[in-house]
Amino acid sequence: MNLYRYASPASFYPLAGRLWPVFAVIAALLAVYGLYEGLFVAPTDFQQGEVYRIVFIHVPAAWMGMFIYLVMAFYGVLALSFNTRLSAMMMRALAPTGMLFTFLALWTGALWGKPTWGTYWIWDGRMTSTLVLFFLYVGFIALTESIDDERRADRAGALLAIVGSVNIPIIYFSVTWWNSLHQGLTFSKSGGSKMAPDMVIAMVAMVFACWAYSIAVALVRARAIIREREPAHVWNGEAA
Amino acid sequence: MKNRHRRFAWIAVGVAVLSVAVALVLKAFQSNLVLFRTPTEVAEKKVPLDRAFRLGGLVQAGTLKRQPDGLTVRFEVTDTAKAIPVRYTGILPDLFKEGKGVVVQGKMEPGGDFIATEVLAKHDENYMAPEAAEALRKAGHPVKGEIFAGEKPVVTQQPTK
Amino acid sequence: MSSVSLELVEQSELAPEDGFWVALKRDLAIAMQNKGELAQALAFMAIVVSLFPLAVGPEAQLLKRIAPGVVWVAALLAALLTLPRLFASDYQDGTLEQVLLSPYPLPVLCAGKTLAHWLTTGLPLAVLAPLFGLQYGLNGDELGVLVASLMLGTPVLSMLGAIGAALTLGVRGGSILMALLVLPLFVPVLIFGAGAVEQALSGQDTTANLSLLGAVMLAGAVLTPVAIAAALRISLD
Amino acid sequence: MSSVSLELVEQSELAPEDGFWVALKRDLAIAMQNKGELAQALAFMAIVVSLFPLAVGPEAQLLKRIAPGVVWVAALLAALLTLPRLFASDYQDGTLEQVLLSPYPLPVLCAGKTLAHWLTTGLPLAVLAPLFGLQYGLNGDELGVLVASLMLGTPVLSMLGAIGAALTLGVRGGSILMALLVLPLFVPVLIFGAGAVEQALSGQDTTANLSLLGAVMLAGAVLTPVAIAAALRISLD
Amino acid sequence: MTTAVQAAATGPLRAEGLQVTRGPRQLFSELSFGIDSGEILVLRGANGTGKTTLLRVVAGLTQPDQGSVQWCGRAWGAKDAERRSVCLYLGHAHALKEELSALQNLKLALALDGIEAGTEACAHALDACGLAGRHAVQVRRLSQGQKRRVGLARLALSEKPLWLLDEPTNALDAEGIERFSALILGHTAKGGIAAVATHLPMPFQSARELRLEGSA
Amino acid sequence: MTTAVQAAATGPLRAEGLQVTRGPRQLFSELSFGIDSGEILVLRGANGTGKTTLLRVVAGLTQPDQGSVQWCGRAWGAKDAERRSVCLYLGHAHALKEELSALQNLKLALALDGIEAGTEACAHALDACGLAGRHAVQVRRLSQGQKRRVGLARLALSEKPLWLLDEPTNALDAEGIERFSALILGHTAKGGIAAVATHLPMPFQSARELRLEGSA
Ligand code: HEM
Ligand SMILES: Nc1ncnc2c1ncn2[C@@H]1O[C@H](COP(=O)(O)OP(=O)(O)OP(=O)(O)O)[C@@H](O)[C@H]1O
Ligand SMILES: Nc1ncnc2c1ncn2[C@@H]1O[C@H](COP(=O)(O)OP(=O)(O)OP(=O)(O)O)[C@@H](O)[C@H]1O
Ligand SMILES: [Mg+2]
Ligand SMILES: [Mg+2]
Repeated sequence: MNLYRYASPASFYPLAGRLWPVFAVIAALLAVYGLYEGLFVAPTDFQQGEVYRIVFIHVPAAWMGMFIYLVMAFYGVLALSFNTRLSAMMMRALAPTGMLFTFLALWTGALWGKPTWGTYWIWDGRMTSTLVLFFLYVGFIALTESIDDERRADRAGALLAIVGSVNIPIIYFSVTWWNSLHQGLTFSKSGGSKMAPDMVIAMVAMVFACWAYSIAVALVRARAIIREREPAHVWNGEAA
Repeated sequence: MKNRHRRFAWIAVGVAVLSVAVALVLKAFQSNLVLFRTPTEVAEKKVPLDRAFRLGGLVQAGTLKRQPDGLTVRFEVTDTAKAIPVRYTGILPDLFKEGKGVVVQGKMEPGGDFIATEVLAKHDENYMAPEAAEALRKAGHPVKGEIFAGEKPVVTQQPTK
Repeated sequence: MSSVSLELVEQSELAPEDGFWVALKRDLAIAMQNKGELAQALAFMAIVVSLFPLAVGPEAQLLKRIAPGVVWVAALLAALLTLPRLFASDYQDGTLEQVLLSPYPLPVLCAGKTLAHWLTTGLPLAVLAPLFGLQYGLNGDELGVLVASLMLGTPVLSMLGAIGAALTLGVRGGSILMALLVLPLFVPVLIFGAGAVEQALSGQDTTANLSLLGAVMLAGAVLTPVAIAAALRISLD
Repeated sequence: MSSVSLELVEQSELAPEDGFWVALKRDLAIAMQNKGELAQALAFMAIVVSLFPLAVGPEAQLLKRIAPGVVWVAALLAALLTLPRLFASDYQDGTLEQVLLSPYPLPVLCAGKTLAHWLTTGLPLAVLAPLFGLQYGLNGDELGVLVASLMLGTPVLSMLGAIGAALTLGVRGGSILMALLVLPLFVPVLIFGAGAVEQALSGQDTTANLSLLGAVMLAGAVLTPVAIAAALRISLD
Repeated sequence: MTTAVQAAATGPLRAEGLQVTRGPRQLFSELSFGIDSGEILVLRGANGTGKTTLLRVVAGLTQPDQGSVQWCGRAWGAKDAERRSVCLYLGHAHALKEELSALQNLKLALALDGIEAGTEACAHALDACGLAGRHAVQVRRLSQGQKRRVGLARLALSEKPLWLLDEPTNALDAEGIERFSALILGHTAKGGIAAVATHLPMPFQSARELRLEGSA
Repeated sequence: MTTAVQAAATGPLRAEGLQVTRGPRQLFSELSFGIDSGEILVLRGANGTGKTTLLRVVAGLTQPDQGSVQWCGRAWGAKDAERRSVCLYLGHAHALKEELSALQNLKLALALDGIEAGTEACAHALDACGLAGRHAVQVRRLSQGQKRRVGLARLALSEKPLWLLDEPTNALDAEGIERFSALILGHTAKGGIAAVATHLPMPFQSARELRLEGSA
């Protein structure tokens, strides 16, 4: 099978149509399992007690917020260098989800901070750079929505995504570069996980749930974009 | 040919400038880019003592005392080398405990006390069930404590019985 | 007049670097034409800096405390206000197309234009910053750090701002959209810049913040011209 | 098609007031075309308001202390940044000439345009100001006064700003020149507006400042349209 | 500095003793002419002789040093309301909002002229001016000639008696010029007046010419 | 969508299989042509058929969906340095800084093209293009035709071999058109190439025509 075939909107459209329900179902199942594991099965934490359970939403959301931006930048590189229509569409289809997750990370983080640290917000490196990430998403969406020539909007968005991606390593490493109020890395390559295994299970389930959700939503949005921009392909695709 | 040489020269200049930039970043991370200062820095007067700043460290075990009014507390913040006495009136975060990380904001009093206006608890990146933590402790592997920028990890001191 | 050669490039004597000077001189000439232009960025900064004591009240300690923040935010806003003129007028009158068709490499031309922008906005601000600092009661050393931080930081504002300005060309509500795109990118500069001054105020070592600013500036000088050029090409297509 | 009458005016059925709605609807239609425009002024304000804690440091008391000043200065800058679009694009594409040649009275048209500007910038800011105030730890009553002061004050910013925008049309570096012209006029608004919120913070009576703001706004509503119209005529000659 | 053809000083529109100086240069002085109902006056003259300036003086967008413009015997003041309900001026600039569609632009322009035109009527006028199928495209995307044609559609729906047109056929193709010709002849047939500045041959015979002869 | 005259596919400039889509509309496809050294190609076609777009594609300002533009046998990339030292594009916009004088503008434009022209030479070119005595006037004050003439002066001093001109005679008077004619004939006599999009009769016989015929 030729994979490149699916790089064209015409063949992608039906494929995405078949795939998104699969991912949606996976997301739902994993989320139910992960939340059950996380909220009811995983043990209480020895220092934070019950509030630590926000971790099962906070961390997946924060990771997705950062990861989706990187994926957008990657698609942006493809769109700029190979002029592929589909990667630009995927880039724009991902942005709202990324913004949502970043917002969730900020929000759950703030909610979590009050009982644990004693404050909702403090301008430390990680929180500030996460806020910047959120504004970058807002800027990306505002820019691409304000330009009504689709091709130009795609390319401008791609450039912004690439330039903005310098922020991602800053978010990630901020806790090790600067001393911060935010905790250090629980999951790191060198040290493995500093979380009890029964907590990790729930966490992994939630992370994959968020992945599957992001993919499903991105596919649905990409289909909507194709429908809007290239109605001819939709028809061909459905017929095929 | 000539053009290619020229381009090469410019790329070389670009790379050189970028490496200077990297060197500067590394240099910066060796100095004091901090959200909070350590008790050692305070003791060595590297911190402006006449204005508000943040002080971070561990709550020295056995130093937490409630004042008669029930709201004011006194404790010492330590980085295991030096300790600074802190006074605070207000509600403490739940995670505030002896031997745990804390970040306090406030000002030094002429008397040498740090008057805190805000107390933030700083916890670490370990998550486990209380029984597991207890088991670890019993086995003689204390749970690793706080890590402060630019310093070696500090091991939480066991509360003296 | 010499005869037109169809194989121009092989014989071309143009040094690509010259494009930098051409663009720089061009934009400076245009700026000089309007004698007020230099003065305007300064005057804007002066007004913002003077507004704060009005809005916040005249307490000397408080003012000194917020001085680094106010001066830096003002510099940042002055950059924002002047950035639209970097490309917008060239875009409207069609000269930007000519810039894109110049035989000089576009990134080199963009670098020249960006430097011209800094020379007419950031540099005068940095040089005259002591005047603003004095209003807030800063003294000798502190003023020195203020100037140094602005000298290192304002070029970054011009460089990052140029990307935003190029991306939003011809988009309605462009100037505010540009602000929206560019402000998050300005945040680190603001933090390091104001941070350095604040450290100076409290008598601490300022090298960390200043060297970070310097690093960002150097990296920007190498990398941003390419991004600006790409943004211009996108906007003109 | 009816035959053209050479004595149109005598029979004209145009109500001069209608010009107000024509101009208002026109500018709102143009603003709506760009869905993001409303959101942009807000987002700008949100970012400026978030920048200050970065630049000044996170002390809660200090932040509360400077909150009125910061929110008001941010509102003022949001107005400044959006003002150029009030006339500049109309000027460049030639529609401003058509506005001057409209049978409706120019001051009435200007009033409509100014209201449209306020509806798309000042009003959303005032409505969402509580969100910004919360970041700085303001509470119920204080937020109420903040909203009231912005509701009364931002229209004045639009009205005075329109005069500046009209005067600086077609002048190079116009947006910053406009800022210079207009900022001094904004100062009283800033003082009354921030003053009211500050009084609220310290639990004092705010009616004096608020009624001054109201007075300025009413006077502006009556007088500025004529000034704006005159400025436009001067700029287009 | 002088006018070759001193047009008959009668008719509803009369200019008397107009003088305009630009910088060190007197573009024209003692310029008087009149245009009759149903008449077209074509302004000609080399580049820079003052055709555009003259049209703007009549529209009231530029103040002359001396002289006056009269309508049905009354001299027009600078802010005269009557002038504004009489003059329709189309200049070099297209007077279109680039980010709006042709249809939206047309409606807005008419509303500003005090004319309530339904979507139907506007769409019909655009179709007639060769923009069928382009009503909803942003004007930014239209070609130079298509932008001009939106202006033609505005002329078609206008009710103002005096048209002041600056090089209206620039960028129009042959079909567009024909369309323009039909419009302006229809206008004058109903008793309207037009002054047209141009360098191109005009597609109607009936016009009188006013030739401006600038000093070098 | 098709081209009436498929120009001979030889010569230093060759376009092959160009296709451009704008919105739902395919402006042209499979468009191939070539221009020989010393030749002028006149682009004709109704409003909106894609003449301007085609010129911009050749200049590299717009990316075609398909096809390539070649120079002396090498296909030009999007950012090709050679393309930029070959093409001189004059569009609808005058590409002048309104607040600078004609002389300053001319010098800046030439500097950007990599040409060092002295004040003498520039002033001379402006004089020849009918702007004598107007060198120092801000371009904002110049008439429409005079602005165009600054562009002519730039052509006169240019050394680029390929001229891409979009309706260059718009707003020019008879004398200006003659001047333009002399310039372009001089250019081709030296072996230069020109592509001119226009609706007007051109003042030279020798040209080949490429007619774009748009879909409605
Ligand atoms: C508004 C405040 C907060 C923000 C913006 C924020 C942001 C983030 C971000 C961006 C990450 C992902 C970084 C990475 O790649 O590791 C993260 C991870 C994490 N956050 Fe937060 N956070 C906030 C508050 C909190 C609080 C209050 C806690 C706990 C008390 C917390 C616990 C964690 C944990 C456990 C991780 C995973 C660490 C790891 O990667 O190993 N966060 N946070
Ligand atoms: N400050 C000045 N100094 C010298 N001349 C000036 C000045 N301002 C304007 N002018 C001249 O005024 C004239 C304006 O002419 P106008 O635009 O009315 O010409 P036009 O007849 O419409 O020409 P065209 O056919 O080119 O459109 C120009 O010749 C211009 O050079
Ligand atoms: N989004 C879009 N939807 C529909 N049509 C579009 C869109 N964008 C551009 N077009 C069309 O593309 C064409 C652009 O043509 P171009 O400007 O090249 O024409 P031209 O031949 O130069 O015409 P003119 O003689 O008027 O200058 C126009 O017909 C325009 O309507
Ligand atoms: Mg003219
Ligand atoms: Mg064209």
